[in-house]
Parts: sequence; structure tokens; C-alpha cells
Amino acid sequence: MNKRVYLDYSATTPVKKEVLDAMYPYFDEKFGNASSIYSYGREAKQAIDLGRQNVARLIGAQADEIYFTAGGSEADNWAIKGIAYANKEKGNHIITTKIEHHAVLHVCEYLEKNGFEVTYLDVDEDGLIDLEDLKKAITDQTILISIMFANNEIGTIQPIEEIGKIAKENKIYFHTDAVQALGNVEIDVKKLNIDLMSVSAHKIYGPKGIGALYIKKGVKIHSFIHGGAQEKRRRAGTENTSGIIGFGKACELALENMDNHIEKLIKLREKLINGIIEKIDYVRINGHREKRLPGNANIVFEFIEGESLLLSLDLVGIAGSSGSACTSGSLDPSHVLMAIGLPHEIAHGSLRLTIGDFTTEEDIDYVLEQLPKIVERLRQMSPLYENVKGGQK
Amino acid sequence: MNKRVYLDYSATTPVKKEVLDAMYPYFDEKFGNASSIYSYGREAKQAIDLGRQNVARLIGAQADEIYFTAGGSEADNWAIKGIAYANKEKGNHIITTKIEHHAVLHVCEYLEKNGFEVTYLDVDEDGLIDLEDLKKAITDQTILISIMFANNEIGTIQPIEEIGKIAKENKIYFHTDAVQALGNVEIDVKKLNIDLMSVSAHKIYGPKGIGALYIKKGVKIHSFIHGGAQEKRRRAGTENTSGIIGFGKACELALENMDNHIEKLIKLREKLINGIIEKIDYVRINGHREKRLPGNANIVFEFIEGESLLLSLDLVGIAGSSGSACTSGSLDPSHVLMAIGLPHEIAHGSLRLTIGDFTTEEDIDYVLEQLPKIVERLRQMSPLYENVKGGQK
Amino acid sequence: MYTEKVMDHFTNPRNVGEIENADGVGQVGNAKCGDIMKIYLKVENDIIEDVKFKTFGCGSAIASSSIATEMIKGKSIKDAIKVTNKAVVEALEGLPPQKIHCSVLAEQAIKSALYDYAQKHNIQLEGLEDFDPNEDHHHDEEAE
Amino acid sequence: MYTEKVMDHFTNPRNVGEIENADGVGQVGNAKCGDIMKIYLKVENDIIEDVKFKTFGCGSAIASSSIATEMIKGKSIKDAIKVTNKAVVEALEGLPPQKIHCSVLAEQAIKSALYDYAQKHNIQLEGLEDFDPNEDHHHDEEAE
Ligand SMILES: Cc1ncc(COP(=O)(O)O)c(C=O)c1O
Ligand SMILES: Cc1ncc(COP(=O)(O)O)c(C=O)c1O
Repeated sequence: MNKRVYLDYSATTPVKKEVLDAMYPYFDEKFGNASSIYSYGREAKQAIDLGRQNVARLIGAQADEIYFTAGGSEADNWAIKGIAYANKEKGNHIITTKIEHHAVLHVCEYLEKNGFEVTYLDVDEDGLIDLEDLKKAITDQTILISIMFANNEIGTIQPIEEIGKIAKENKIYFHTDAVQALGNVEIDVKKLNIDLMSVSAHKIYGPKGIGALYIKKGVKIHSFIHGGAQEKRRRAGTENTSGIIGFGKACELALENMDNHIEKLIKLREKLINGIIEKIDYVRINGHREKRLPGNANIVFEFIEGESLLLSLDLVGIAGSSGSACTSGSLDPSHVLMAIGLPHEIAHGSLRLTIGDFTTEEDIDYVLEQLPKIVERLRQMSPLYENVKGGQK
Repeated sequence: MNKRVYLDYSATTPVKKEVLDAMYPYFDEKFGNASSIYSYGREAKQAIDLGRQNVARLIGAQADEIYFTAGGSEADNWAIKGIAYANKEKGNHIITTKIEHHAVLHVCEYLEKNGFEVTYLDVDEDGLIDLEDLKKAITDQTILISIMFANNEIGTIQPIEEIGKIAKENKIYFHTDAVQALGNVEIDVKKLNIDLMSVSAHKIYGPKGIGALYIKKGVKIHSFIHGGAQEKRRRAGTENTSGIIGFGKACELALENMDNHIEKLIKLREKLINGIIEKIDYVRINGHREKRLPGNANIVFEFIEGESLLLSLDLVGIAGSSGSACTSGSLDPSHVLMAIGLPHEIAHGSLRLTIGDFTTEEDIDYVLEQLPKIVERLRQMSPLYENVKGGQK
Repeated sequence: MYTEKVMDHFTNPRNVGEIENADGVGQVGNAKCGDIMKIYLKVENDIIEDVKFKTFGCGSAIASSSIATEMIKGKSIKDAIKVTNKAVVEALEGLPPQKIHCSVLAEQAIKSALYDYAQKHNIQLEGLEDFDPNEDHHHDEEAE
Repeated sequence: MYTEKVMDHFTNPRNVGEIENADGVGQVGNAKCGDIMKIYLKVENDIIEDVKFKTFGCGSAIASSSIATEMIKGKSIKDAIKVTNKAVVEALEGLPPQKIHCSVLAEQAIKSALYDYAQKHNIQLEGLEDFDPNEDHHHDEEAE
């Protein structure tokens, strides 16, 4: 295999050179424990403060509202369990959607087994929730609304500002999983009335194993990892200094490049989607056509199954994904594609190609050259396609 | 400041060159998401498997009993909350000690507020628990014994094998926080009858932000971070590939060097302790004299306060700690020093110097040259010392 | 994730296609679960003279179908009936645990085609007495 | 963590020591809480002619004592009584939040020494009417 085209930026991104350069000194040279008072510790502390400011700036928060975690999943777990247990005297009802990431869904399911009630809102065929549904779902027991900013599979962006307004009017905490949105959409937590927000570094060219939870000042939440006094006593564990400085640098770059980044990604995405529609029959584009992440293309190729498509692409050096990365070991079709109403057999044939900062026009050309051949070959093998050609469809 | 002598290896360690070299490729070149099926993902998966084997080998576990976490604190939280909630039908009683790390103590306190009962065992003046106390504390409600392998402040090593035997005989899960013991003591989880064990990479020359929980096969435990299917569905979150490979490398080095490492550290520690006893009056050595971590020296200098001692040492380039690193922001004297029976005023004057692989004879000589001067200067300023000289003590 | 053998059969599947006026055709699995296998047989004198397949499914489903057709081509019906999913897995030099069901599907597809052949020719085949072509042999444990 | 001013007074503390036959001596804090300040005064004609201190405590406790002695040396008793903990913090160009209590201790140590002076000389000092030398002004919020 010679050419390698990576189109799975929503699964994870390479660490950018500038980010790595910022991180390196903190492994061996400036390795001190940030909680220590001596000079080794102070170096680390300063790096962490800087990282915190950079993350805060990208989302319009204050630095002391950023709490570092091990990633998006921990942030989601913390936000939801932390709010649930800290506010259970007020109520036991949580509202979320059917298309959340598993880091939200599985936490909600866990809470359901432990005395909480959860409403999972439906979405329409584009993946959007209905604001009226949300309003109707609210009861006097509702303590938390957790709705993702942008979906990791189909890219659809929710009406976050309106949701924030509804939450605020009803005095309910609003958490959003912005792991996919960060760096790809302008986010101002104050303007959007967001109380808690999960983010993760490795989706925006930062390192893996570091993320953050934004917690608005005054929000009543339990700690999730108890122990040492780090993160203002709210999240224990020796600070991952290099991770934090790297995350901060990635946020700084994202803020600087935001407009260019979005413009470039949309252009390549449209080229990809339009090329596919033009060259291949029986395809469907999933997710909202405009309200979507700039780099996300999610396409169903009828009559073929996603894994064999991915494998075939891999053999010609193209990396994509089918369903979300963390569930691709599973046999079930994606809960997101089910929720937007795709029949099972069609949901099995979905391909997610996500574009990032290192994607080129040539990469897209290469995909548009390879993909039609692969789809055709797999369809020729498929007993379902046979029926179509025979007019039985 | 010219000379810099780092004697706080128990707080954190620099990442070794070999470890860094192993990590680097996984930031940008081999950055794939380990859960993906394409070749980028497979590279990451292989690295993670290798890391897991290396960690397992150091502690005598099987690779599939190792679950990666964000560090020691998460591992402690997971072990204790996970066992508590998964076994609450069986009982609601947990046994631990008064000298655990806060990542254990604060979790226990949290559980006490949520329907669990916790016995905090006393320790003797050397920091050792009494096995008879442990046996007496067991009730038919006891579901977990959580006793640290080696103490982070005073270095005392508990009789883990005996504790494991007692736990096994009584069919109670046994968790040990081995964050400080890893790499510094031979550990064989099978021989020691350990069911769960917390470890952290940054204490053994690996990176910060990665640790692991050993969970023996068959142990009934809840997940702590819910979400994606990583870590056999038990710990969600995109795998921190570079962290895992780095942790694995650090474990590999620790295993190779164990004997030399221990011998060298003990030699330097004894030089340090004996030198201090010889040159300075009114000092006490805390912790058990033999059953202690090879690199740990914990000394009380009467009549002076720990922070001013640390600051003074820092000014001549020596980094030590007073109390444990993560609580050094606090005004209270260490709970560990209280538990071994030191009076408050004496506990305030403790200094922990911890030796590591990069410590030299010259470093110890330098400390033995500087420390007496500093202690004398601070004592001259102390109204408590005045009384001693005046014979009022 | 996959063995070289699986990848070989995935990238160069043997015996893909249809047989017109086949003596036996069997189809198992369903699109809902993500895999369908269809096997066509040409039988002469109790010998499987030709076999073709079409599969909608993952890489291991395609490889399982491909190797299964190789395993029965030229064999007697009696021997073909004896091909188990275990033999398919072994021939592929292993499958990941979550993909074992693909080999089960391949075994069932062969049986299903032979069953069809037996029905059409009104004969009884030893080893197929209990075979129910309409049973869903796929995802038995999962109970969707 | 500390300002340069704090570090300066910590490394080169002014007026360390004792005064024999001092006109006033005040001691506040206790070893249990980790800091004790003792201040000695030499007073002549209502002017603080000399002042010395001894402190057991952290860096900011030592710095607070040191700068407090500087702030009252040569001052009238009336002015010395007016030295607040806030003034001490400002003179040090700031203290970390968890160290503010050190400046409170310094203020109280001055007051305590002046109170002792007043007692010994049987006079009343304006501003010290409510002062209770035995009250523990330290860790008020913490209630150990
Ligand atoms: C005994 C002990 N347990 C737990 C921890 C917490 O580990 P981490 O900082 O990796 O979360 C530490 C160190 O800080 C420790 O010394
Ligand atoms: C929407 C969303 N939420 C949460 C996560 C989990 O983030 P992490 O892998 O950093 O734990 C991801 C990515 O995996 C995601 O896409």
C-alpha cells in the first residue's frame, strides 16, 4: 500500500507539530508535580494555568471554569453523574436524546438503574431534536438536560442556543457534549447559556488522554474522582502537565484558524459528497445538509455492508469509519442511524468520512477514484443488488 | 540558582529517555484510534496490547486483567466505588486505614454519606496496621478491604501477603493502592492474593495522566467511566496510546532494573538519613526503619515549620516535600503523621526527601551540606527553639 | 484483526456469482442483521460439480462464503454436509470471536442449498433430517 | 507562589531576635496550627524605638512578621495600633488566599505586644479596648 488517505478525523486527529513542541519539555525537563511549592512545581503550575486559559478562550469561558479530565468520556460521566447525585433532592429526571454518544447514553442507562428517570428525545430524519418535544418533556423533577452539540456520526448540529434558553427559563442545568463541535463551530458558553460542556483534546489535534469539563461558576455538582486537592479540589489526580499544555496549544491554534479551517473543510466535504452522488447510484447522505460539522460526510451505500466497505478502502489506503469508532467492534447497526429512521439493512451500509486540516484536494480525488470501483465490486457480490438489477426492488 | 537537586521522586518522576522514545511515534505518525479496524487503528491496537503485557508482567498479572485509567486516583476511585456499588446487596462495610492516600480516604468518606460504613484502622508509631485489628474489624457486611501497599509519606510497607490471606479466608475483596510500591517492591498479585490494585505511570518514570487498575478475573465490579467499548467495555474513552506504550516501557525498565534500583536507593537513603542524624539535633525519622520504600526518607526537624524549610531548600536548589504533594496547599498537618502519633506541632516540621534513579552521591552530599545550615537558621528564628535553649523543654 | 487467509479470501473471493438453473439454491441470514449468504449448486452424480455464492456482509462473511465454496467444490454431497462452521474457521486460520457467527452462516448456507437440492429431487439426505431452512441461525444468542 | 517582596522578607528577615527587658511582648498563634509569632517592643515616649520578632511558621508567616516590624519601627504607638492585616498584605505586594491568615497573625502580634505594654504601664490604649490577647485569632473560619 503506498498512498494513505486518512479520513477519520472525527475518530481522532494527529497531534500537530506546534502542539508536540509545546508538550515535549514537560516530559523530562520540566516534569515537576504542579502541586508542589518548589520551582519544579511552579514551572508545571504555570504551564497548566496557560493551558487552562487557552481552553477557556476557545469557548468563551473563564479560566477557573475549566476542569481537566482524562477525555470526553470522563467529562460526560462526571457532568451527568455529578449533577444527578448533587441535585437528587431537587428531582430525579434527566432529558437527553437518542443520538448521544455512548459516554452519555450508557451513563443515563446506569442512572436509570439507580433511581433516576431519563427521557430520550427523538430526532427527525436529519438528526435534529424538536424543541417542542423538549419543552413537553420537562417536569418539575427535571434537573438536567444533556444534549450533544454536534453528532459524531452524522454531523448534525443541534439548536444549542434555543435549548440553552429553554433550560435557563426552566432553571434546569444544561450540559452539552461538544467533543465534536470544539474547534469546528464557534462556541460561546455564556451566550449559549451552557452550564456544563465536555470537550476532548484528541479531536482537535491535541494528545489523547486529556479533555475538560467546563463547569459554570455556581453550578452544584459532586466530584467524580475524589482525592488530592487538584483542580480546586474537584478532580483529583496529579495533573497531566504535558497533556494540558498540549490541549491548550491545540485550542489556541483552533481559535486562530477557525474561519479558514471551517471554510476549507466545507469545501472539501462538498466536493466529496457531490462527487459521490454523481458517480454512485443508490446513495443517501445522512445528517442535516447545512447544520452539520464542516468535515463530516456520512453516506449510505445501499446493498453493501459497512465493514467490508471499510476493509476494501483500507486495502487501497483510505481510512474511514462505519458507525462510530468506539462501537465498530459491535454487530449492531448504529443507534444514531436507527434514530434518524434508516431501516436496519440500510444502516449497515453506512460510511463516515471525516475531513481534517491535513486533507488535500488530491485526497478527495483519490477517494472519488477508488470508492466507485469498490462499491461496484461489493455490490456485484451482494445478493441484494441482484434483486435490484432484476427489477425486484 | 545553579545546582538543582530533585528529591521528590515520590511526588513524580521525570519520563525516562527510553520511555519518551517509545511514545513519540504515537503522537503524530501512528496516531490512529485503537478501536478502528483500518491500519491506522491496528498500529495503535498493537501498541496498547504491548503496553498491557508490560504492565501485567511487572505485577504478575495476566494482560487481560489490566485496565488502563487516567492515573492512580481514578484507579482508586474506580476500585472502591465500583466494588461498593456492585456488591451492595452483599454488604455495606469497607475496611481501610487512617493513612491511605486521599484518593482512597475521600472516596470512603463519600461512600459513608451514601449508605456505606467504613472502618479506618489505626496504625502503630511505625505506620503498620495490626493484623488482629483487621480481623476484628471484619463483619458479615464487609465487602472490601482497601489497604495501601506502601505509604507515600512515610514509606512504610504493609504486610500485604498476610492481609491478602485474611481477605481470602473471609471471602472479601482486597484492593491495594500500590502507586508508590510499583517498581520499588517486588509485587506478585497472585501470590499476594490481591483482587484489585491501583498503579500510576508517573511515579515510575512514565508519563503523567496514565495509570491502571488490575482487576482479577471474576471480580464483580461496576464500570466507573461508562461509554464506548474500550478496555473490554469496562472503561470508556479513546485509548491514550502514547501514554499506554510509555507506561508499558516504564514497567519493562522497572522490571529489568528492580534489584539494582532498590539496592542503589537504599544505599543513598541510608547515607542521607545517617548524615542528617549525625549533623542535626532534635530530629526524628518517621516510618518503619526496615519495612519502607527504598527511596523514602521522612524526617521531622523539631521547632521549625515544614513550608519554610521547603522554601529555604528550594532557594538552594533542593526540591523536597512536606506532607504529600497534593495536599501541600493545605494548612493542616498530614493525616499520616497524625496517625503515627506525632503531636501537631511536630508534624508541622516534617520533610520528605525521596530518592530516585537519577540521584547521585553528590546530590546527597550537597543536601547534607545545606540542610544543617538551613535548619539552624530557621531554628534561630523560632520562638519554640528559644525555650529549648533556655532549658524549658 | 483478520488472518492473511481471511484477507486473501476477502480480496480475491473464489466462486462469486450465480448459477443459472442451479440444482440447489440456499439463502441464509437477513439484511437486518447485516449479513446474507446465498449459495448456488450444480450437482451431478451426487458430486458438487460447481458452486457459486453471493454475500452481503462483513469481510469475514465474504471470506467464509468464499472458502466454504472451495471446501465443497468437487466433493460428494455426503462430504459437503459434513462441513462444519469449525472447519470453516480452521480453514480461514481463525476468526475474531465476534465474527464466529459468519462461519456458522456459511455452514448453514451450504446445508440450505443442499436441502433445496434434496427437496427439488425429492430425496432424503442423511444429516439434514433436522435442518429447518427457515430458522434464523444467525445471532441466536442475541435475541434482538 | 509568593511575590518577590515576600521572598525578600523571608530570605532576609528584618528585626529577627529578642529584646531583653522588653517594654512589651506579645505572642499569638500556636504550634498546633503551625504558626507562632512573638514580638518584642522597646518603647520610649510613645514611640516604638525598637522591635524584634521570632516566628515559627511558613514562609509568609516569617515575611509577615518581618515586614510588620518594619512598619511599626519608629512609629508612634497610636500609628502602630492602626496597622491592619490588609496593610501588611499590601506591603508584601500580596499573599496567596490561603496565607492571608499570616497577615492577620502579624496584626494581632503587634496588638498583643502593645496590649502587654499597656498592661505593664497601666494605661489604656485607644483601639485596643476590645482586644483579647487570649483569643485565638488564627483559623477563625476553620474551627478545628
Ligand atoms: C499512594 C498514592 N495513591 C494514589 C496517588 C494518586 O495517583 P495519581 O496522581 O496518578 O492520580 C498517589 C500519588 O499522587 C499516591 O502516592
Ligand atoms: C460526541 C463524542 N462524545 C464523547 C466522546 C468521547 O471522547 P474521548 O474518546 O475523549 O473519551 C467522543 C469521541 O470518542 C465523541 O465523539
